[in-house]
Amino acid sequence: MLKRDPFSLAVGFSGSTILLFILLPLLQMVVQPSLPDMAETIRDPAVRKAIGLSLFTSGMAAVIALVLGTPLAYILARKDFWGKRVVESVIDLPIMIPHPVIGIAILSLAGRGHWLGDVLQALGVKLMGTTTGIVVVLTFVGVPFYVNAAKAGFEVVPARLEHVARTLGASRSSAFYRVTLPLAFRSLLAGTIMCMARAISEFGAVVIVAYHPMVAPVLIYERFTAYGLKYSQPVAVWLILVSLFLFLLLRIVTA
Amino acid sequence: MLKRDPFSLAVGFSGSTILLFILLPLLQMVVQPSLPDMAETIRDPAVRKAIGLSLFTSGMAAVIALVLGTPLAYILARKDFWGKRVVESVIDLPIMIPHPVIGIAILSLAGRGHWLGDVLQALGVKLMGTTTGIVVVLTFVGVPFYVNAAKAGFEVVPARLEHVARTLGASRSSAFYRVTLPLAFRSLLAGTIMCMARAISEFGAVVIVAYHPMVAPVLIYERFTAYGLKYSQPVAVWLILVSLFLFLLLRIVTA
Amino acid sequence: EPSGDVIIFHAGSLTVPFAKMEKEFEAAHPEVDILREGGGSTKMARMISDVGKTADIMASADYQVIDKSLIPDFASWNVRFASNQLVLCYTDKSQYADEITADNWYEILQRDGVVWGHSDPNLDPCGYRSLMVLQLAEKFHDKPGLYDRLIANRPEENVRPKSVELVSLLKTGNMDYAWEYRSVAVQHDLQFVTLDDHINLGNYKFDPFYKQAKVEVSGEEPGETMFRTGKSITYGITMTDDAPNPEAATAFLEYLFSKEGGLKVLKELGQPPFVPARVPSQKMYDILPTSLQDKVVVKQ
Amino acid sequence: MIEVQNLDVRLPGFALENISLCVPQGAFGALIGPTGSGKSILLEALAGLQPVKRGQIFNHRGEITRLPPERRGFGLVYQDAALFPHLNVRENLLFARRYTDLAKAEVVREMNELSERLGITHLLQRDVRTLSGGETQRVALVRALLVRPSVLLLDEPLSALDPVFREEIQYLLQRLHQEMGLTMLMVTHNFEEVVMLAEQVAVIHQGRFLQKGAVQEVFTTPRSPFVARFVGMKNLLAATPTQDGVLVAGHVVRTIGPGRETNNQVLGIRPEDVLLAPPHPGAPSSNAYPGSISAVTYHGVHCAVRVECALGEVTAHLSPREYRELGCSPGDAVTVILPAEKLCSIPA
Amino acid sequence: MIEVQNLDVRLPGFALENISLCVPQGAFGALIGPTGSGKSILLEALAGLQPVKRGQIFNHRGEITRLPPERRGFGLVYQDAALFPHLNVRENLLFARRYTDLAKAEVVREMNELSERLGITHLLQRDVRTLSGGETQRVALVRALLVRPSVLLLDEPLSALDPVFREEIQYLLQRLHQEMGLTMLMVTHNFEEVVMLAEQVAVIHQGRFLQKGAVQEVFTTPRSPFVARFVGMKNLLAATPTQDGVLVAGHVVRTIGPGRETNNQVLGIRPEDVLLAPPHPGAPSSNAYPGSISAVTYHGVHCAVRVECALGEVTAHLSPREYRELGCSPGDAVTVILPAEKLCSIPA
Ligand SMILES: [Mg+2]
Ligand SMILES: [Mg+2]
Ligand SMILES: [Mg+2]
Repeated sequence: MLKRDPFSLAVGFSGSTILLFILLPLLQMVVQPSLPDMAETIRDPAVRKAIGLSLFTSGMAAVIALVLGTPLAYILARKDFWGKRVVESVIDLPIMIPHPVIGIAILSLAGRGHWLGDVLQALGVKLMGTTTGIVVVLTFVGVPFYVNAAKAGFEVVPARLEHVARTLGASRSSAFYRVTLPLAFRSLLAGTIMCMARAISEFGAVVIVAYHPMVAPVLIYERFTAYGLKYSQPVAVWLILVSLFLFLLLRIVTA
Repeated sequence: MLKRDPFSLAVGFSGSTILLFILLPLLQMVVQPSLPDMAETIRDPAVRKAIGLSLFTSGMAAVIALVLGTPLAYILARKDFWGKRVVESVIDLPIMIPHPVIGIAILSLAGRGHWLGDVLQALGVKLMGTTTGIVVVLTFVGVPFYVNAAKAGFEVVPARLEHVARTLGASRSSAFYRVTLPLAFRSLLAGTIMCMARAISEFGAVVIVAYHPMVAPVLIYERFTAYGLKYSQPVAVWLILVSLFLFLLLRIVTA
Repeated sequence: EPSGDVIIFHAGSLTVPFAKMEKEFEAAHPEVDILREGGGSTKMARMISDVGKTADIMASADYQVIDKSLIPDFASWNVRFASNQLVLCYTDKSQYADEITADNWYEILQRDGVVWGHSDPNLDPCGYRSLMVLQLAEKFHDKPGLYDRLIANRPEENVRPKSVELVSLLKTGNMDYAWEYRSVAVQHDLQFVTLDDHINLGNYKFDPFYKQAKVEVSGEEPGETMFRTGKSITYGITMTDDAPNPEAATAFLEYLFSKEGGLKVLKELGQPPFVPARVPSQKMYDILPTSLQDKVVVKQ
Repeated sequence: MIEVQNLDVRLPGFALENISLCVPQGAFGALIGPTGSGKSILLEALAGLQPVKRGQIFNHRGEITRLPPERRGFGLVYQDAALFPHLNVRENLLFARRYTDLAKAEVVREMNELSERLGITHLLQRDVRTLSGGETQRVALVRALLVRPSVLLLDEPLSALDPVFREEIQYLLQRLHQEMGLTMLMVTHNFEEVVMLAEQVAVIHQGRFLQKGAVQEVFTTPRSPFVARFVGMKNLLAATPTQDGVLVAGHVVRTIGPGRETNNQVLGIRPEDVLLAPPHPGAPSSNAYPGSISAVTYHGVHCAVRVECALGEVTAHLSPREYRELGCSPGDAVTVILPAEKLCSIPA
Repeated sequence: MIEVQNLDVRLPGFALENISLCVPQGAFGALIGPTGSGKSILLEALAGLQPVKRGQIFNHRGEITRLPPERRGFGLVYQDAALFPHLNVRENLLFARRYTDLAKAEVVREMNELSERLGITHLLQRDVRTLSGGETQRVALVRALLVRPSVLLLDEPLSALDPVFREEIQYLLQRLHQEMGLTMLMVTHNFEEVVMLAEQVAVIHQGRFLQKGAVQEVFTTPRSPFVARFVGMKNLLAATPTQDGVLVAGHVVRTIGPGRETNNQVLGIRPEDVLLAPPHPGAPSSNAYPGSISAVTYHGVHCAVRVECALGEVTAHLSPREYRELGCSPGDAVTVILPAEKLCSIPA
């Protein structure tokens, strides 16, 4: 069907432009470092630690989004209620908040002198410069991705299936676990991956809350600004490869 | 239907936790600056310039995403082709690439010595430290949001309507402009807003490509790290307010 | 009449005075736009030397950074224009704020739950100078092992890339104490503990004592290291050899070195300027832009 | 049994109002109404799947208005069967096992028995997405029956089926009702299904009941033109009361039973009750009108013959054989006879 | 007219193979097949909306296999009408105006004329989302007719309609065909619609034509049990050839016309062709078998009577009147007569 009419030409042009626009810089990134550079980089414990921390914290963020976001996504998919539009807009807010502002806002809540900060401190929870703080930031930036994907997934499961399950004797939760969840599973997984992917990429909010321990994007930034391209690229490539591999694995394992 | 069964409790708990988690830091942000602070801040030409630049560059990114992304989104919504899954994954890539890496990757393409960089230089296009560079970065981070929203919008328009338009005499493009576009319009608008919102929030990639001219997130970061909360918060609040207002206006004007 | 953009990289601790200078200078020269980027001095110098970013002027919190990183490949001369000293900053909210004095600060910093920090010694002179202060305190107060005990109570996450960032952490209640330059403390209305001249790195007369402090910092590339030796705090500034806008940059430096201009601003904001500014040798004096020569003297 | 008293259901943009009905133990009730009239919502409200604003619902044990769906003892079969696509046929059928106290062996025995009876034994291991329309509905029926519901709620059980399968499921429902004595309540928009299956019917339109009663009664004496049209009483003629009957287009038509006093009325007769005869040369018999055939359409199982006569256009349904025996073609003269006992006065 | 030669269409997971058909100028053709048999895809391929892999399509002017849809001159009406929801009725109707050379006044005149004729003049300013099913279909028809198509392609035009509207649109299509001489090709899964409207029919299953021919021919002499069942020939009895006819369950059944030689055959008769008579005490007439009524179902316009007789179970469709005159109830004895001229031998 792709013939040489103006419509198809427009499609071909715009499609390839966008794909090239996304792929060219990344390919350039990936191709440039030499294999010895790559090997040396991954032997650097600081790099391994940063990539590990990135995976761990964004994974935690995704798990939190999964646990907290699933019921909310379900209700947004199933019910019409007053203020639903507002709730949906609030869920999307983290996407538009400038990243440094996210870090600043979370830090200013958690400090001594603020009631919430005092409560947290009393509970022994510290956000500044801690893994906890990183997870909180990453959850903040990642949660809209999970909720939106999960909502779309639940919307595709017909409410009638749950209704029938109820008339067959299932309680509300039982119907959810035995019918809705298995059917929406792939969307929830995709949402988790998107949430984790978004979290792994975050820099501006993290660098304010926690410079140390260093997540990979902070390490990459530091290496770039302090030493230049040559020392930051291999780290970036490793992070991208490791996370792509992980996402692929997740999809395959759960397929 | 929201009764006190365990299911509803879970929903209520998770929903309010997420909403509070998103809203509390932001409210804290918005409530803290005094009105005189706010007034003084917006009189600062640097602040006005940065917010203006943020709006302009992210607006440009959204327009570019709209122009280039619409045909691609349409094809992704309408056709099944070999490699479609790959194309969709590529479109989502910018979400998972660490923000500093995006900046680094774009810079390393545009640098002297690289064939593309030389071409750009010959054309007089400079990315480092220019508005052009910022727009390129923001387009990179924003384009998945537009394409995904537009694709979802096109998917909702039944192909049958286009088919009927064709049998009524419309060419492919005519059917697109007279049937598909008006029906998908709200989704395209929502996608544009999402793309612009995402672009406005970007920091890590921009700060690498262009510290100056300063977009608002960079200014906020600079003010926070150099002067502290008191001087960064009002800027953040102004940026958020201005962009919320703009998004609202866009929706109202085009409703 | 100078015009165009002037890109200035400067130490984070110079942010407030340089912002004020930018305002005054741009008012006098409306055709010029000063574009400042502040950060740890070491890092800013490396952005020129290693990353290849361009800047017209580089102002460092340690003149040695310019000597080591930029001269001779990226710059030719280095003018010393101000000094400073290190202080321990805190706020009302800080734990034990009502107890701390110049005599017990090192005990308080060892207490459980006290959060204190400094900037990254690898990126920011204020960072390695903070560590030098701790080493000198060990010697001055004759408390062997003090340095190690203090560092043991300062987890790595309390280290930030540039010293001024710590101000926000103090003010938001996320940190109790932070090492800053005195000028920064004054500029941000912080309370601070002033230390003895033996350890505050503010008095060049104590350079022999200061010399006992040695801090290991990262070198040219990740993994390599080198040592920084204690010395009184001296700020240096230079114009890069391939500055895109030397004319306007020179005009700004003229303003900065003038008694009624930049040096006055520094003084007002709590930082002791060298009046007039100095270069260490006649040879360097000779290669200065001629318009700067009458504002600078040769002094070791 | 199921009984509903003064039920109100309010949804965004739609409301059911003042619904009362009763399907006694072992009866087959039907709700008929056009698309969007609220019949499916009513069924879901009875099953506890839509919130009730006012009114009461009872099953044979007592009031159940506030009980959750899983404790009402009603089975529900949707138009599209709503089989669980992630489970195979057998797993679909055994879905409810977890919620009963019966031993697994007992449940499996019952499943095998019912599967045999409904002819799906050979499908047990199949992926439900590979089933045909008729097979899908039979699986849904077995699944619902296995929980031994006191009432089976059927939401347009035949609408989604091709005609070939439709008849098969129709027979099946009839057998289930007659042989197992199952109480059923079906919603549909097709009056043929009601005639075939149900004993009691209610006509619903825009969330309200327009008429209810025994199927034959509603079908022969609809109380409004809307109901008349909806139950297939195609011939509706504007009429005014007169001595001996009513006046239609200036002609007296003899009727039986209480004539309506109001001027605003409609005379109705089902097309299968209209008789056609060869043109009568002599004096017309009672309620016989000369006319001419304007159109004939062959519908497979019957012929629709439109006749233009003195009263207006009248449609008669004949079997193809009857039409053949009449020996007339479009354009030919013919006599239309409206048997007085089949005529029905309807307030307009 | 429309002619198709050896058409192949290949889509992911589905293929149409070797399709040939011809609908002459002014004729009414039909494609009938179960859900998923590929009939809608074929219609779209004819309209140029699905890529053709092999074969040719012609209209009255010549080959159009590679022409874009807008240059084929075919109108298309979908099951769900596919009105443009962002345009009102009038704007929907005038959508095509931009693509004609006619003056606006001329187009509007034609629109008014056709709207009048199809009874939608009062709807012109309405939002299309407020229309009823029948109104929607009529608007879609006018919209398609206004481009003066040489052939009108109808995709299940009646399926989405409630029975009340269905008959109305059925009549309308018949009138359009007869009065305007429009060439039409309709796809449907309902054989009643085919009987009523079409002249030629093709039965499609899994992307291939099983049988095509004149409607009466396909309906009375299906060439496979699948086609037989699909066109409503419910009575299918396994048979073997013998002298004088065929042998069914040990009984000789007399047939007319060429008996099939193969042992693997099925004897078919449409239920409306089966005759029922009161039990015959004397010698049985030709093809008459004693039996007893096992079930009767009333379908509104006809009664389906199932009779258990020596040949097996046979279903007869009678009009309610005929059934009444027969005077039998379930369980009663009855004589089944299979008129030899209605019997049909089908290869199994
Ligand atoms: Mg400026
Ligand atoms: Mg319904
Ligand atoms: Mg179809």
